[in-house]
Amino acid sequence: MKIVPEITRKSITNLINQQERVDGRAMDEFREISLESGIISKAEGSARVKIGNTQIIVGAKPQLGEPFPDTPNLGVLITNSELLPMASPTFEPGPPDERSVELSRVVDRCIRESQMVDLEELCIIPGKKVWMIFLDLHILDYDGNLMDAAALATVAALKNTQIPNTQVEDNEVIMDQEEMKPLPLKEEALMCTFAKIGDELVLDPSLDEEKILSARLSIGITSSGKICAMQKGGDHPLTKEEILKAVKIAEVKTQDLMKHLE
Amino acid sequence: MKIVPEITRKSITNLINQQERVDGRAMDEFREISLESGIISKAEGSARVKIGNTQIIVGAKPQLGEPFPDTPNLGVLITNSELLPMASPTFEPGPPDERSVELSRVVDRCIRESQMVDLEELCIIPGKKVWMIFLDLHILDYDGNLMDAAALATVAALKNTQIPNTQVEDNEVIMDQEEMKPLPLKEEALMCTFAKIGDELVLDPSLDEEKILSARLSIGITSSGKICAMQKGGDHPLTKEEILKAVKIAEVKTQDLMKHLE
Amino acid sequence: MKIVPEITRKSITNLINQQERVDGRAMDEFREISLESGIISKAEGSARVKIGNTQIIVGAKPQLGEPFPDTPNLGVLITNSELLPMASPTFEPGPPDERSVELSRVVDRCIRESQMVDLEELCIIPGKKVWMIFLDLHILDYDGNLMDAAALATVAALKNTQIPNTQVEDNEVIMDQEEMKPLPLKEEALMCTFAKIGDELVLDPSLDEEKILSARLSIGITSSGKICAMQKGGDHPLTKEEILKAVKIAEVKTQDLMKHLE
Amino acid sequence: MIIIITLGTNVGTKAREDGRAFDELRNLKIDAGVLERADGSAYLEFGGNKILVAIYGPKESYIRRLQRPDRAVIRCRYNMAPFSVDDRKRPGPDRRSIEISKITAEALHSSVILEKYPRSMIEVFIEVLEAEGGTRCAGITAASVAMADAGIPMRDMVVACAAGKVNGEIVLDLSEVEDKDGEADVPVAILPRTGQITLLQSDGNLSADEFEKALDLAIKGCQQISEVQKEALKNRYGV
Amino acid sequence: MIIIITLGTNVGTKAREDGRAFDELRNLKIDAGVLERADGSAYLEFGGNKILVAIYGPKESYIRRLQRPDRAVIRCRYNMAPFSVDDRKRPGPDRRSIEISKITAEALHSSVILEKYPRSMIEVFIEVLEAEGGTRCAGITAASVAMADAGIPMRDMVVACAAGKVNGEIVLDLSEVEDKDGEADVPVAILPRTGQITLLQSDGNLSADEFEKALDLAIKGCQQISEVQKEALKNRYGV
Amino acid sequence: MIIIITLGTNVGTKAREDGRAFDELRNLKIDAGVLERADGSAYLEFGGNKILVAIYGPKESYIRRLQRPDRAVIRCRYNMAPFSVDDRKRPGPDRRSIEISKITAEALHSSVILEKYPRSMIEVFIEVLEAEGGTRCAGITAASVAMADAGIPMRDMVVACAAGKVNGEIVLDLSEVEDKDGEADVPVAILPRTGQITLLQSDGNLSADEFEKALDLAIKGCQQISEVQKEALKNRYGV
Repeated sequence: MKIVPEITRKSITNLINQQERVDGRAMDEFREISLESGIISKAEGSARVKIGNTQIIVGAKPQLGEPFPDTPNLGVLITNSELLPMASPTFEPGPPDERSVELSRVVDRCIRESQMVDLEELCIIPGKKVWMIFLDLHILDYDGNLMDAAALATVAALKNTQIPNTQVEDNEVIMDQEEMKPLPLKEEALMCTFAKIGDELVLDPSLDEEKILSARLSIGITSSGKICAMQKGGDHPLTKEEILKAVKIAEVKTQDLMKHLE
Repeated sequence: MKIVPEITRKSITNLINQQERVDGRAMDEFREISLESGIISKAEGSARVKIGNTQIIVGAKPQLGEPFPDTPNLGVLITNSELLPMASPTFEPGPPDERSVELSRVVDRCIRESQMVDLEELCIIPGKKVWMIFLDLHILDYDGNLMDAAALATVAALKNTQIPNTQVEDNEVIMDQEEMKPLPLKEEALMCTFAKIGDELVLDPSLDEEKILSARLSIGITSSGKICAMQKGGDHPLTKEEILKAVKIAEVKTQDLMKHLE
Repeated sequence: MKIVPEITRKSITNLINQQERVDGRAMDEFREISLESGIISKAEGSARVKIGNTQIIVGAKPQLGEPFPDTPNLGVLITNSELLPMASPTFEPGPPDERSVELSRVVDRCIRESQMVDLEELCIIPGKKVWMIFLDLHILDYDGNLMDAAALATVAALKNTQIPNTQVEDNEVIMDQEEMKPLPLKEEALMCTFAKIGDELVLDPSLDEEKILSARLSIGITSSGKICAMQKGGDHPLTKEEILKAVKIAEVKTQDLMKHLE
Repeated sequence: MIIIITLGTNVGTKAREDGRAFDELRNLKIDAGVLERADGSAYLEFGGNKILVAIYGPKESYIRRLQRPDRAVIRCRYNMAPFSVDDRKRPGPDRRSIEISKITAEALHSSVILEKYPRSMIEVFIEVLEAEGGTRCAGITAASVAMADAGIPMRDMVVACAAGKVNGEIVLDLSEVEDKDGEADVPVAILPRTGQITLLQSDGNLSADEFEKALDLAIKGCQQISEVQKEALKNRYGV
Repeated sequence: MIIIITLGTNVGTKAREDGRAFDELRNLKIDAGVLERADGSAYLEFGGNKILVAIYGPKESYIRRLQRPDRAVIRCRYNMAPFSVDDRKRPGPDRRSIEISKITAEALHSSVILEKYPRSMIEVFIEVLEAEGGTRCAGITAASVAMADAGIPMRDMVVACAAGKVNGEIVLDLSEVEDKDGEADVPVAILPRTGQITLLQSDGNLSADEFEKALDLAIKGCQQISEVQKEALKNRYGV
Repeated sequence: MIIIITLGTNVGTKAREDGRAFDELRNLKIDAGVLERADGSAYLEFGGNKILVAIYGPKESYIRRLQRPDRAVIRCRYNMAPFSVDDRKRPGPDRRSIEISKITAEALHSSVILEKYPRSMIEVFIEVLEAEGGTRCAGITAASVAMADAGIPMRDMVVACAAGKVNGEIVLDLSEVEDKDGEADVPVAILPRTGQITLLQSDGNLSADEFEKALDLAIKGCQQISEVQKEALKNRYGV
């Protein structure tokens, strides 16, 4: 468990209560962000995102499969994340722990609820064959705020994804690996995460800030400004006012973030 | 492991050697039994049984599936039990341990060998499609004698189970969820469990009695009086005479127990 | 972890540096080897091998299955080993550990690369139905050099394996359990394992020798003299000269070993 | 399926599938102290949901790396019975239950005076016996009652309820059908004394205004449910 | 399949598939001390069954929660080799082997003088190399011999044998075919000196009289097998 | 698929699929110190392979049974990203990665001055981000650079490279296609200062002469790669 020396906790908190951060950022400022798409040739879609020293690669791989029985006309998105032990001394090998599960489920909801991917277009034979898009979030270096980095990398990987053309003849799917087409996408959505420290909310918490936060709030917003996902974390409460304030900031900051996708 | 203070062990044992029990019951007397059927609307069959403070819910869910290769004309019963950590400080989350496995296997044998469920009637297309009945034994509160409570709750849930009508057209199964029919049942069978403590056998051991028993004997008997299952447990032996005596008592007590099913 | 008293280590090493071994063997001498084939009636192929006190049973079981997508015309070999806890106080129950995985994978490569089993002959309907041969290496007693014992037992079991005759009618496979035929085999291959102790290489290390070896080299050689598998183990290096010397000895010793298969 | 159109109290709202008003909760019943072995327990029925919660602890933490020198930790296991849903659920944790367990423990955290029990652990076992939409909120509500039943000192009793958007309307306490067919679901847990929020999720598409409306409605729902929690403890302990 | 009808010794009984009399055991062979590394071991062939047992211990218990302050505990692992049955068995424990491991440890318990080794553990590894009906009993019989071979002090040597009902007759020591097609199977283990019963199961339909008959027959079978156990130790140790 | 026949430098050899000479390595690039949290790290691109390695340690060994009283132990986890290969790989270890992890730890062992850190542990995490033949050798090569980047005292920097037989020729550094269609693959790791061999496998059919030729070629390849390793550290530390 994350134990932080009391003195560190106090000095970070005091600064923040004076509207200052250890690394000099404004309360609502992201660290430096870099994004590269198409970095893995064998993945039909991929992207690497760095926010500060946090580093994530997302790979997207389409695979033919069966639809879920209750949605026979929709393709399938499967989001999985690996908090690699290389990324942090606190990450351990093995099946995804609750942090990893929460990360991938929240990113999945953000993508899914924004209806970014046109799942109907991924249906090949209703009830029988659809495209399943596997999104693998590979966390390489953990220096705080995985959520926003993961959402950004996932959306970038989806925008970069090509799927083979398919034709159906006699109920058999013929897949043409030579003729690839982009994944059918509609809206975009990204996430902004806030940490409550002292009496303030700070955007894009660094690792040191995450260690001492009392509450966390991640907000997913679409390119058309809708709230498509939200997740509070942390052991302590937030007030309604704090939440509404965070939504306001996120509305602005998401549009900034989206520029990285262009 | 169950450690009981020596003084408790002695006082319970001494009482029993004088044909008395801590809670005032006779040697061959069950605690108070309650049974409610149909308590879970989403389960096609269900029942809750309390024997003393021991509490179990069994849910039955039919599902279409394939028969086993060596019994192509028979439906399938699958019995699973969960010793929920809520039921006792000694139960731990995770895959079923040996106690849980023994419980579900013995109850399964009792049901199966009594031929209570007409498995032939559960065959829809021989070798291809049969009904699989999943019996889930959910142990909620553990105060001794899970075996008899589990058998009673399982039989009650089976008696309460409805399965959809099916028709076969062109080798396709058409299932009519609106028209339900009761599970085809034949005999009934229940279990009586004895604990050897001191020199005596007591029926329906409470938790305190279970903790100090030297041997345990569970006997399954059908409505027509046949012995359909038996399982000795515990680290110490029984004599042949004790076993035959237990069978005699069980023959009578099972018929009493069956009244709860009416 | 294997901790050996320093005095044992020294005495074994000193002897070996004088070209002597504790049990009197020459540097390049196997312990006594015994081999029995067909010892398990229910297995379509089986063999028990003892090298010294090391004892292994291998069972071969054919099963109809699907080919791998990239080799639609080839049958499938699956090699699995169980370092049974009965065989050594250092073996634990549970999924195969790295020693077990290495053992089965190296033996598998030796068999596979020697092209001993004619996998094309195991194809029944290309892309749909092939024979899968399950090779289960059951380690019963571990007294050093599992690799060579496992390879010998596996090859003996394969030579002993019968598969049912199959016919294909209307795309259905008809299997005739009454008419069995031997597995189609081509070359044979066996393994010789060397341990580096002190400045020397010794063949067929005993358990005591294995515990103090600095490096291990296993070499698989076919009946026509080709090197078909090699695996270095151990924490310390070998020189090129040592490796080439081991190859030379293995070429001779493998031909000796093959006599046990006759 | 027949849609029952009830008029009655639905003044000023579109009809909901089960005839409730937009701000109406489903029937709710809570019993405290229903299990023998557990240190505390509660049983809750909420619409078609049936939920049982047991508390064990505070007790020595058997997982050393979870121990905290200055307080107790809360461990939660949310679990659905295989028979609790239409299609049998395979036993054991899945990704959904792992996430709900995590956020439930976080939602309860600030209500319990954990500092009283350094190095110890409080275990919360939530069993969904039957599920009909809103089980995570119902689990949290029941867990607080079970926690009180266990005699664990608390600052307040966390209570949870969802609001959401169905057929374009912001409504309280979504049923299973509404959750499935609706546009958004916003589960909320609060500390009723201060109104602070200890659990918040949002799933679906909402404008900022709609979100605020849903949040307000959920908080109102929480306050109503809070009364039923207190009633349950009164019934049990006559306090 | 051809049914072999042997007349010979089958006086007064219906013919059994393999020509045995109703009270006749299959061929039995036991060897003690067959493994190098184990502290004790035994190999048993019983009809078509081939079973190997190894004992490790008494040794320090590495599983602390299993330690008992006043005695040793017995841990048993019954395992079937993948090639021991007609259709390959997947490696690793299944529900059947978990149950058999439990009741085997219980069956052996009272024969061993466990009080001599507080806080320690005796491990029993039973490997079924080939199975042809009655492996759990055969495993217990072999385990006792292995336990003696390990030099562990014992009050008696547990011995096991099944009886059952086949074609309406109570018969001893069911073969695989008889177990499958028969009406009931009653595995029994006894302490031969006292006749006390340490393992008892019954699977199938029996009247109380039939059950008693089967129990008596199984006990007789056990006593015969007990002699072979002693012989095995005599062969090994010349006692 | 189009086979590109390049003539250029292929003097005296049959053409390889990618136009390389028989003794020619693929393009290689190594960067040291690429991760923030790890104690040491390296990123390597080798042909189409992309590999990231992180080192944690030396630190206290949390797995007691792996502790050695007189030295540190090396634990290695070789892992392929699900998206690193054509058909998505399921996350988690498989038999291949377990074997490679074992021999990688053994290959690195003798290069590190482990005696300096009794009872401690050095963890090596190798992530294959993209695989195109030869990942185990590339992983070892990168791991040595990461180990140096972590400041762990070393006797030498282990370096690895494969040779093999393709279309009847002994060639250096097989690509994915060559590995798949070729006759044999011989991965080798050496301590470049002494030429001693710390990893050796052979997979396929080779005569003794061919094997020796392949071994010599692989060692030459290792020596070339060793220079790139040193370069990477020089670029990072200016040494």
